[in-house]
Amino acid sequence: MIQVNDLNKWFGEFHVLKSLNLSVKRGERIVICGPSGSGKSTFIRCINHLEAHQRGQIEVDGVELNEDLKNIEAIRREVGMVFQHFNLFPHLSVLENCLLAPIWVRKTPRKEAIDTAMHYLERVRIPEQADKYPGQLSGGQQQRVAIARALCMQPKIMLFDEPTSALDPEMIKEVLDVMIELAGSGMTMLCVTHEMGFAKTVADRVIFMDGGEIVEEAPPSTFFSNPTQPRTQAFLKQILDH
Amino acid sequence: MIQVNDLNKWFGEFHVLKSLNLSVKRGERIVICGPSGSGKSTFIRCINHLEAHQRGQIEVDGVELNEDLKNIEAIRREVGMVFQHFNLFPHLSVLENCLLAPIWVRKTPRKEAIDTAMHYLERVRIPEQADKYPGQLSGGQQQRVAIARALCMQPKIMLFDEPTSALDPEMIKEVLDVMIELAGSGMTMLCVTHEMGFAKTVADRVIFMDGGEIVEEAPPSTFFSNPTQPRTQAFLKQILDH
Amino acid sequence: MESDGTPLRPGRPKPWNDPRVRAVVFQIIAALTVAWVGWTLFQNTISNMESRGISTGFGFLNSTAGFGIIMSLIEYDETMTYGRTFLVGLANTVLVSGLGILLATVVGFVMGVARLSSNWLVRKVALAYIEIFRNIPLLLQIFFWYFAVLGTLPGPRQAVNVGDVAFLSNRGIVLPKPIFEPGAWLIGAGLAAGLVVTFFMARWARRRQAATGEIFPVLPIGTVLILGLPLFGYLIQGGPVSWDIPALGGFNFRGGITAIPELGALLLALTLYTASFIAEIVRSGIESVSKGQTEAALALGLPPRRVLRLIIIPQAMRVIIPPLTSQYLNLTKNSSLAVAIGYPDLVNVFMGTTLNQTGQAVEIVAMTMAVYLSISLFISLLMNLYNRAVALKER
Amino acid sequence: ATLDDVRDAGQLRCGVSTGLPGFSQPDSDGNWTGIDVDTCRAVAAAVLGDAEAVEFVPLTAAERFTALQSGEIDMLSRNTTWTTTRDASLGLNFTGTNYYDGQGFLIDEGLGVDSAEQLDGAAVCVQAGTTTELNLADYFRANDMEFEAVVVDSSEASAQAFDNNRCDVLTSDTSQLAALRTQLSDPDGAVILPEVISKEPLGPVVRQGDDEWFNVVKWVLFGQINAEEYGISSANVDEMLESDNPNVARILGTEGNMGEILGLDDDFMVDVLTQIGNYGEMFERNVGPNTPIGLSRGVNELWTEGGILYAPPFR
Amino acid sequence: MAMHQPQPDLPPPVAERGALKWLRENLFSTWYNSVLTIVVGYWLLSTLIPLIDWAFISAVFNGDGPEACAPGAACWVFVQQRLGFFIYGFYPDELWWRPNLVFALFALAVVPQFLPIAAAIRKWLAIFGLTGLPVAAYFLIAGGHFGLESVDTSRWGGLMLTLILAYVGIIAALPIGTLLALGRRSEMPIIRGICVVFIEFWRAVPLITILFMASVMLPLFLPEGVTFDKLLRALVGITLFQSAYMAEVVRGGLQAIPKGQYEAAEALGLGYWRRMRLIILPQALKIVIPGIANTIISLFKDTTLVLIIGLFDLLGAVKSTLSDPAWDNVMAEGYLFVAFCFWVFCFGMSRYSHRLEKNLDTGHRS
Ligand SMILES: Nc1ncnc2c1ncn2[C@@H]1O[C@H](COP(=O)(O)OP(=O)(O)OP(=O)(O)O)[C@@H](O)[C@H]1O
Ligand SMILES: Nc1ncnc2c1ncn2[C@@H]1O[C@H](COP(=O)(O)OP(=O)(O)OP(=O)(O)O)[C@@H](O)[C@H]1O
Ligand SMILES: [Mg+2]
Ligand SMILES: [Mg+2]
Repeated sequence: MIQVNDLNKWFGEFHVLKSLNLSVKRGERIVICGPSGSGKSTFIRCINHLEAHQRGQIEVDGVELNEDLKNIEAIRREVGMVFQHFNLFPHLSVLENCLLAPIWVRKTPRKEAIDTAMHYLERVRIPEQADKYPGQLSGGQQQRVAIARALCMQPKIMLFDEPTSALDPEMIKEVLDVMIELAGSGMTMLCVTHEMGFAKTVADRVIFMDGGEIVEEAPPSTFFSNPTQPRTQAFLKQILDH
Repeated sequence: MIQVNDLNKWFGEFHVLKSLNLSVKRGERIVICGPSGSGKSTFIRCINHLEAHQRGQIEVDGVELNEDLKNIEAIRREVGMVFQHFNLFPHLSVLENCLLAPIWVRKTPRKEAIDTAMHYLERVRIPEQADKYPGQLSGGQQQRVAIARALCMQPKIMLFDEPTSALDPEMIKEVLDVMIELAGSGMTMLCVTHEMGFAKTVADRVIFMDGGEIVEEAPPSTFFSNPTQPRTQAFLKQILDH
Repeated sequence: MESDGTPLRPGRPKPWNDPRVRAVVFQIIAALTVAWVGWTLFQNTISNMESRGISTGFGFLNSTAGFGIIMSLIEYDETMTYGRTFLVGLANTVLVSGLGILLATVVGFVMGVARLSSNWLVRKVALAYIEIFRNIPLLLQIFFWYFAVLGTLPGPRQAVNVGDVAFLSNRGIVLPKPIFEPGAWLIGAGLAAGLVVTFFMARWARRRQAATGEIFPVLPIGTVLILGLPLFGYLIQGGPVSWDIPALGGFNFRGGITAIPELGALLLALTLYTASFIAEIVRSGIESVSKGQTEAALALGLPPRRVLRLIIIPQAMRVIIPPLTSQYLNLTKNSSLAVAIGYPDLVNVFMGTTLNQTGQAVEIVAMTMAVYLSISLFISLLMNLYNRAVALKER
Repeated sequence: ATLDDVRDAGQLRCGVSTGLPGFSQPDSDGNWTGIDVDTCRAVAAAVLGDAEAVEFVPLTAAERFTALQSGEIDMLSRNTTWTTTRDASLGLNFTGTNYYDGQGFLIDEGLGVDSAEQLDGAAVCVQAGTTTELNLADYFRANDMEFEAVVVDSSEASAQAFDNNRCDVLTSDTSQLAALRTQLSDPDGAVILPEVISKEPLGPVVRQGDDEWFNVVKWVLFGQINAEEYGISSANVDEMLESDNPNVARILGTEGNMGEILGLDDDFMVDVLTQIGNYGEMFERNVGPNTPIGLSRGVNELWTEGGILYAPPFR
Repeated sequence: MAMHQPQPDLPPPVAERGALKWLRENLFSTWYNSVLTIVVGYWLLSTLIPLIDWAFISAVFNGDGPEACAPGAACWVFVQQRLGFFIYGFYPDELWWRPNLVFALFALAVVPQFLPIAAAIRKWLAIFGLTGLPVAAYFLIAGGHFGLESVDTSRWGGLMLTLILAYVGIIAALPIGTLLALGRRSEMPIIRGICVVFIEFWRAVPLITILFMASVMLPLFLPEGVTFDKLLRALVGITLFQSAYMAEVVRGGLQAIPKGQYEAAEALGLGYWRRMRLIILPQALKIVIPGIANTIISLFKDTTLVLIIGLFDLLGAVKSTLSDPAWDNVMAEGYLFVAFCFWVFCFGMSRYSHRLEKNLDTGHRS
């Protein structure tokens, strides 16, 4: 589904991503963790080309990601993304937020789009908020709307960039529940998160990044119980203590 | 040092402070707590006449507080105040913030004022930030500057209005440390705070306000272990659970 | 991966889908279009001017103008050149804009502060003033002051007489003109001395405050010095100034200095109009300083007037200055409405009469626009410098 | 070429004054009247056969040459004085004179001034961008007098300023002074001083470099003057068409090809004369003694009658 | 310790209540406030009373001509007698129904915006006002089609012309300004450069020099024979001038939109123009409503400058009748009438913008 070869990226002089290699199969669920500034966000933002990479190849669902606008558009249609700060459109109602992309990008008839949207809003358990505006919702609700919005495009892959880190503790759970359910339904997922409970429950693989490199890559069972790299051990110690 | 008799205040039709009586001796440290809206802030703001009262008497250091500008100025010179939101002057450097009042109010020579200011900046442990601007400091650092600024006037009494409630948890400690040290040096202090640890450590008396009244007044040992009033009990239960 | 040393590069997209190629092509098209439009306009103008026999070039600036101008800050009579009329117009524009900026600032600040007054009546009067004056076109206000108000003033023979030395009539305000006689240098010297002494006194006061903490009342003493020393010089020399007192002679007042009514009307309108905007800017600037700042300053024991000077004003100024500058720019541009009532500003004298006498429209309009462009660029430059100087230091 | 442009547009764009009674003045319905306006209409009648096919473009004195130079208007008929500079360096051509004028002064009777030589120190209202402005400066300098020029941008405004007593004297061409006097709140309280300080031949103007159009405008006016000389008027054109007088026949196009060589129809003067009339009619109708302006013909009389109107012959 | 009894709420002391308190706090709080109140109050009364008397009480509102007026009182008869000219300029009397119809359509589009009517209806009316109305108005007022007699633009005038200039200017300046603002924030340096130069040029020069160029010099710059209507040129001048101001206002709004909004839209697969149209501009424009309103108001006021190039807008129409010797000294009345018209429109617009700002506020915290 996703094929990353020798991915390199620089911000000016600063080498953020150093020769990353990763291959994700359909339906796989990957959790990426690592200290702040290690390039996790940059990495997954490369996958739907919110950041351009300078060397290496990314192939998503068989399409190579380069500067070609056609390819970028094709890939973005298949890849949904959820941000740390929700980034809902405050001037549109919850429902309109969910309709926007299906109508304008997929050119779905409005009626049909509404049905899909309501379906996903139900799935994230807030169908009753459809006519409210994002500003009127709590953080957890907003993030669930953001997930529904991404799902409405019926993407093959979902990217999550620390979806719970801007939330209050009570709200984290409601969002994680939705994500776990989603994982259960067989969606291919790439998820940057520090919620180790979530990683343990749903991840097929956990990737640990530091200094722009993939330091360790393992199934959660081995990753948590038996990390091989000292950097991973240090990180896990710190994070599990907290 | 402070003598409050039958203090009453209204905001329009709303009776905020109802017949408060309080007497504070030199060197005493009082902590005021109570639910939101109970009039704590209003009360201590009355003491340096940031709010005018309509009935009753306040005497600070032997001077009666009324509409007389001379008295007000005299009292404000002796009473330092630290606000929840720091209220540093953003257009002046940290040092200038500390020099302002000594130079313009106390008419201290500049050199001398600088010495005092550096002394107190050292005491709040940020002498190295003297030439930075408030906007360049973290919240905790800003609050410590605010304390130093008030101390530079060498006041006889310090008022604190929830000095830590706008701070991140890591920063609360650094500010409380400074306050505890200050309490140790024998300063008369009136402190609105919900930091019960602080109250237990330094307070001579804890005052509990609700609905504009002083409901309970006791040394911390009795206050926390043995509150007499049901309202106090309810409040303590809630706050200590958290 | 099969790494044979050559780094993997993202594949090259098809050129028509490559955003970089698109951007370059798009920009080239845009640049060419603009260049083409510019070139065509230029060509058209040249060929039109040629085919219509219009002479070109700036040689006309050296020809004799031959017409009179009612008001001139620099020496001018009709035997001088068109180049001179340009300068006369420019000076008049600068005069009316400068005075306008000064007055509008004063009125605007007063009204802006009045908007925040604790006095209900004052607040409402200021509000009414602002809402009325900024919602009526400036041109209309100019006409109103010129025709409906100043137009009703009496003629010179019935002029309003202020102590036989100053007169107000529909020919303007006539004031006595000082004529300096030999001893008058002492007055100037007194003024200079007053300024210098005040300057050094301010420095001394600052140093003394730093050393001893004593605050010295520089402002009142400085004012006394600056006004008093020249007066002293005047008295010592036994009044070495004689006044050219205007007197009614023939048609009009002779002697004295005249401020023509066109200037008055323009100035009134520009001031009141711009001040209504400045008042709002000042109000929002002051309101932008949070209440906590005042409270903190009061709690430190600073008296209210010092709070204003040391805390509120410096912070409000950062918010006020940028929009204030654009009001200054607007005022300067609006002074060109002078043409509607015949005040001899740049547009009136140069783009009006001079253009008409010489017919060199393109050159003259270009010169006029260049003047306004440079004023605007100059002011923007100053503003950027100021902004950089006062920008809040943030993390 | 302008002639073709006008024909294509079906309309003549003619620059006139923003408002000067007797010369060009709109009434409250926007209908224009005046001798300058009729001059435009005559050209329209000659070229397009319809005296009403004119778009009047009101211009201030300061705008007029720029508007003509730029091609904004096809011809300018706006009490414009014929001078060397204008003819030579502004790129314009004067096609003739439709009113011989001279600059004078209008003053409040109450001031008791009876000669322009007593005007030392006066505030003088004058229109911007006119020869008047220049003559004024010359005259005062020549007589070693001082003055204050209150420059306004239109003749109405100058009358208004004078009426409001913004100035002591109003200077302009005497014909204009007569016209403007009618606009004052107290017309009888103002007198025109006897001095005429300049020659002001006023006439229509076209751009340089288009000789065909220059000729058309020139010969329409000459045609009107000739018509008056030979007694052809709007009342008797039809009879005159039968006339044996070769001069009359050439003017009316029944003989010769005067129209054709000008690029017009041969009978172009018939259109002009039926719709506008000859010069005398134009004068009487707009500024003559029976109008509120009340000017006598004076020098604007035909040369045969002691005036200086002398049009070259149609031949 | 005894059980604490909550104390009852007491009413505030007398000095804290009622009119007395209001007076004391608002007018006589300190000695200098009292002096100020008295001085300003006296000044107000002494100017307002004669003014009101002049303008309303002894003023003459109805009559047939100048004779009806009384000295020392406003002569509104003048306005009443010339109202037709002030509103329609030289537009032929028998065709006044055409502009009237346009005014009615305009009212239909605008007035409901202030009324509590279903939002959907308001929206459609607003859309009609921005698209259908100008087209309909053009065909109605200019004529020349559908059997309507054509009326040349030189005969348009008065309030009608003012409104046409302002309305068309507003409708055109907003999109042009928005494009310029987008251009100025573009990543393409040449596009950005062009927009910057364009914006700064128009902002730096006085409008009347632009109008002068547009009205008498334009043919110099164009190929021979190409001309436009004078009104159209004035309109283009005003529009471009205000577009530059509009561009700066909109740019402020664009800068205020957080980067996350751009990214979220991009991640959903929306292209540049859709991103701008659907996500960024609706938010940016909403933020800068006050700035847009100010620009629109100043555009409206600036339409008076066409007087200088010889168009008879409302001010021009009134000013030209003031020189009529039949009416003695009605200057103040004439100008006050114009001032009142402009004031009503400008003040109305600024109120409306406040309202709009509130209505559009969807209470977003983010
Ligand atoms: N647009 C940018 N320009 C320059 N440097 C950038 C940019 N975006 C990110 N960086 C830098 O790249 C590095 C990696 O950033 P990234 O956001 O990917 O880290 P992260 O692992 O997601 O960290 P966090 O857990 O804090 O989100 C950081 O050092 C950051 O400062
Ligand atoms: N300026 C004011 N005008 C009117 N009412 C006010 C004003 N300031 C405070 N109040 C009201 O007075 C009551 C007491 O306010 P105060 O700020 O003293 O409470 P507090 O105990 O400090 O609460 P918190 O813990 O939230 O700071 C509140 O109900 C508040 O709404
Ligand atoms: Mg990140
Ligand atoms: Mg509080």
